Amino acid sequence: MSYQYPKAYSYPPFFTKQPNPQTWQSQLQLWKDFIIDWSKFHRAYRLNPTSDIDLFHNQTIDRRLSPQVIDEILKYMTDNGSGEFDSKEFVIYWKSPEEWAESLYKWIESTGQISRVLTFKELKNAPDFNDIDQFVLRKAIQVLSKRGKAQIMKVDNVEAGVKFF
Amino acid sequence: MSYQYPKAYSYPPFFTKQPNPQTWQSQLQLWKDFIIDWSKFHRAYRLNPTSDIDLFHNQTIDRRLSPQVIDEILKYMTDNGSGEFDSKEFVIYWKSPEEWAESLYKWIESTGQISRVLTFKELKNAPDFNDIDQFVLRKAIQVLSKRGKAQIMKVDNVEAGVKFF
Amino acid sequence: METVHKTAGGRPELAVGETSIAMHAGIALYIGDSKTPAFEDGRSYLTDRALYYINDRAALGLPLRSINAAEYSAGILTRSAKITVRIDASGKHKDILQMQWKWVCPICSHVNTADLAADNDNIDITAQRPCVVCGIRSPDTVKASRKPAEIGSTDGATCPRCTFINHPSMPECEICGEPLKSRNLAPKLPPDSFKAILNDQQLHDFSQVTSIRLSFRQGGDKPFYSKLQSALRNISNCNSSTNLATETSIDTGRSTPRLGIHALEQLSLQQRAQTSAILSGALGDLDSLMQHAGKVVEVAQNLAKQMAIAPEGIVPKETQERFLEQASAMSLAVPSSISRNVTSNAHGYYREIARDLAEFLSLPQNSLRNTGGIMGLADLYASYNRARSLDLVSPHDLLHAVEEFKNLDLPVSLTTVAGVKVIQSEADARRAQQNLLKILQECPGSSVIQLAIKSQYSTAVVSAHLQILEDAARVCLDRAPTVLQYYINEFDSFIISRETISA
Amino acid sequence: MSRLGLASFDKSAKDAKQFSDLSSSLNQSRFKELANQLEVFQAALLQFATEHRDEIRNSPEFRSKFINMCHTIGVDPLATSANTNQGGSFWASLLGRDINDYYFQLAVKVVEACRATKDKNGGLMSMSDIITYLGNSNITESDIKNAIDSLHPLGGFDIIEFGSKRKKMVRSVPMQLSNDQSTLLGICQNIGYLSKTIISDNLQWNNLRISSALEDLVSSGLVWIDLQATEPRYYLPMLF
Repeated sequence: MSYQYPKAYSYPPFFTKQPNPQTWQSQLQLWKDFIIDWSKFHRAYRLNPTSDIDLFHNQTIDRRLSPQVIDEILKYMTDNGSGEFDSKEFVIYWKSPEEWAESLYKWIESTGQISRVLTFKELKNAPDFNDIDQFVLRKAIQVLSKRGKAQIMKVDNVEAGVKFF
Repeated sequence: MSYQYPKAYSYPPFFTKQPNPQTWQSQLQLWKDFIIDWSKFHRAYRLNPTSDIDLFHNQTIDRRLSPQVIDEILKYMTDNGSGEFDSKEFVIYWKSPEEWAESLYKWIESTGQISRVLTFKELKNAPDFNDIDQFVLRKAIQVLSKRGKAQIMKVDNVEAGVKFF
Repeated sequence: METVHKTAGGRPELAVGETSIAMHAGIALYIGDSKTPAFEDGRSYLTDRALYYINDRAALGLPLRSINAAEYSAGILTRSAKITVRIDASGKHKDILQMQWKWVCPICSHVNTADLAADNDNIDITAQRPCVVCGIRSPDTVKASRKPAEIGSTDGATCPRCTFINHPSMPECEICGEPLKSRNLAPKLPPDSFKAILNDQQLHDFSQVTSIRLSFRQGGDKPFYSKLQSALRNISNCNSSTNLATETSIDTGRSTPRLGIHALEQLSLQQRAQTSAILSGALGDLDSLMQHAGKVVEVAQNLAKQMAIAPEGIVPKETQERFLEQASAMSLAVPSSISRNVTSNAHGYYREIARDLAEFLSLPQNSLRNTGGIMGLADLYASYNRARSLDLVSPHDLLHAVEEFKNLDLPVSLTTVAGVKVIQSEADARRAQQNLLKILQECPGSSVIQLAIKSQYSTAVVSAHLQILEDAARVCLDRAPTVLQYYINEFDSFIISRETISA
Repeated sequence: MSRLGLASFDKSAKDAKQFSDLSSSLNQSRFKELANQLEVFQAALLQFATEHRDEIRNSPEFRSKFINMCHTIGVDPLATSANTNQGGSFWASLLGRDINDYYFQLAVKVVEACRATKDKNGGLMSMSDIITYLGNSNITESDIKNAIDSLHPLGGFDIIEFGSKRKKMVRSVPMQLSNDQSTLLGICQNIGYLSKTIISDNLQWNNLRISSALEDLVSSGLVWIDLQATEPRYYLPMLF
């Protein structure tokens, strides 16, 4: 079943930064929702703003977003908590670290693995975690550790696994 | 020692005529003080409102006063006695004609030149009078003559000098 | 021929499932062959079950079953057309003649209907029930007036508890409700018109009447007669068939019990035919109904217009009040100058909504604080009705309710901002302005949209507050090349600092 | 729904004459007769509505015709809420509470639809977009019109038409559309977008007039701009 592009995607002005500040605000929001929707469908965790830009280029109507506008959109998404840069690449939180953390902890509880140490690889057995991006997984664990529900175990200063409480 | 611009000069709204009448009044006053302060520092007696407008243009914050607002400020200064138009140019009274008249008369008295006729050129020997603007000097003399302390002497209808009493 | 109850609207009260077929006005009713003054001018209604004759004095009904025949005689010169109806007076219908009486209470001008059971020999006027609205028993002779003081004080009934001098016929004290020792007022004879009938002994025991004649003074006799004939034919078919209780009303919820499968089929058949006829006819009916209505409403509005300029004296207060009440109940487009003195209970209702609104606004999630102390009436309407979800309030009523805020000294008032009607809470508005100043402190040179995003207020609310702050010289603006930006007003601080330097 | 021309009633010069006619004509009996007529009308309408209650409720076409009919004769069935403590307005009892609620509910939804899309369309939304946004098929344009008319006392919502197709747009933000702006929006509806050449070809306006009208449209958020065509193009907002 192929991805259903939103109507806005075939609306030429969608690819031009609108001068009217209010319109620009709603345009930013539309692009954020589109990017999240697209990456969720394709389970794409990362996006390189300079290379994979076919997302921002609609061949059929021959319109594309300029790099500066792409940056503004990604900055907006960062401020908005729907993604962040991991060095050159932009990680898209089509599912937020908090949500990942919650479903991870639920799985740990349900499988009675509290107070056991699990390697990062083993964590990928949690439902829907199989292709999880390392960066996102780490973010989820940070959320849990902040809540005192998890702790990264180090063996002679190398991360070995995670212990859950 | 370069001129110290007032804080207002780097305050963007300083360059926009404020709709609120009360704010506009204080804005006018600030511009008047600034112009006087600036010309006093540079001993600039004249200002051409159309050409030398870098005074009204702050490059660093890219703001400038519009010509109409400059006119309103100069009109305010005229009403306020801090300057007046001498045909196209605006003469700035960073020292008022009365002040000039007083220091001139004091010098005449101290140098015992009462009841002697002095040429305009000789008057420039008075302290601080060396670069005095002709228009301003004349205004000072008018002040004294009104007080009956000076009189312009004419020889076959050409102004020759000034006699002090 | 029996008398029937009239609805408030002056129409015969129909039995369940009875549908009206025809109605015509300007008809005189002859009892037997003789004219009666009481029935000089009235309206005749024909339904699938009975023939009615109604005017403002009486309401008579004749079941179609008891009609043997109906003859038509055309009008000649001055004599108007007539329909003579032969009645089977075999006594199958032993009725008690019940005359129904309508009287207008002179105190509160409420229209009351009183039943006067008058069986054959004596006329016993059961004690007239007091006026439904104001509780005054109203013998016609007493010229009542609101201010009891006017009538002789000895005459007034002083209340034992609060010594207030009540109107003599008041059952309990108007002020404190203490029951007054009600001097049993002898039941007075009903209004004079009724007496007229008694005098000229015209009053028959209707059950003996064998024929009546309807004289059509304003035409419409032929269609009425043909409908009467077809209605009589239906009744005779029904009599001959299995005496089926056909259920003709659409609202099946109230249908009478049906008899067997055969009945069911015929019923649904008839109903489908009925609904389709009605649906197509409905709009036709609607048009004709509305034409008639249009005229009436027009008259009402012309009168309302004249009343708008009538000096106080011309139209008595009560009648104006009653008219207003009727007009506003029908939400006639009464000129605003009149509807300003909306009747008191309307105010009560609006104050009810106003209190409910105030409660709604006091909830944290609805508080005006979230929207910067200002909310457009349309937005209030949407969110308030969203919360009510049932029994929604009309925009018109919401507006009146909001206008009541000032009477309930609620800290919310109705104002207009930038041409839009809004409600504003002074406290929240000031808080919002402080909030905006704080944001401008942190990021001077913000535009309206930036302020709107940071404060979560709408751009309209932000610009409204900026306008107020600007008028108060708290904020000043910078016309940057592309957009208008705002700053905390620091001019005065510049001036002060300048003086310190030059002093 | 404008009042029946009563607002234009002019109280000024002719009052004197009016008073003399009035006193003679306006007496107690005439008024009483009118009250009777009003009652007959109410009763007839009530009778009619009870007979056609289901049509009024179920068929949108009948419902809006009934309400428009009332408007033409200056009666506003939606003016009062159902449960006024005068025992419910005459109309509520006539039409049944769910009719009132239907229109008031619709008015609520229209307000919400316009608010939700305001940032994208500048507060001007076509009737058809509203119907799509509400996603309920049997809402007709005249239903929306009745709902908006009922919002009249609150101000802020009205219906404007432009373009050769007289497309109805709902305006939910106080804005003054200049003639130039409406003409351009009209053309935009027909052709799909605007550009300087299209305008000058069709309207022969000078450049200054064209650019200032276009700038106004952009600054009030009524059009979106596309800079990647041969020349800048201006599009009507879409229902995203």
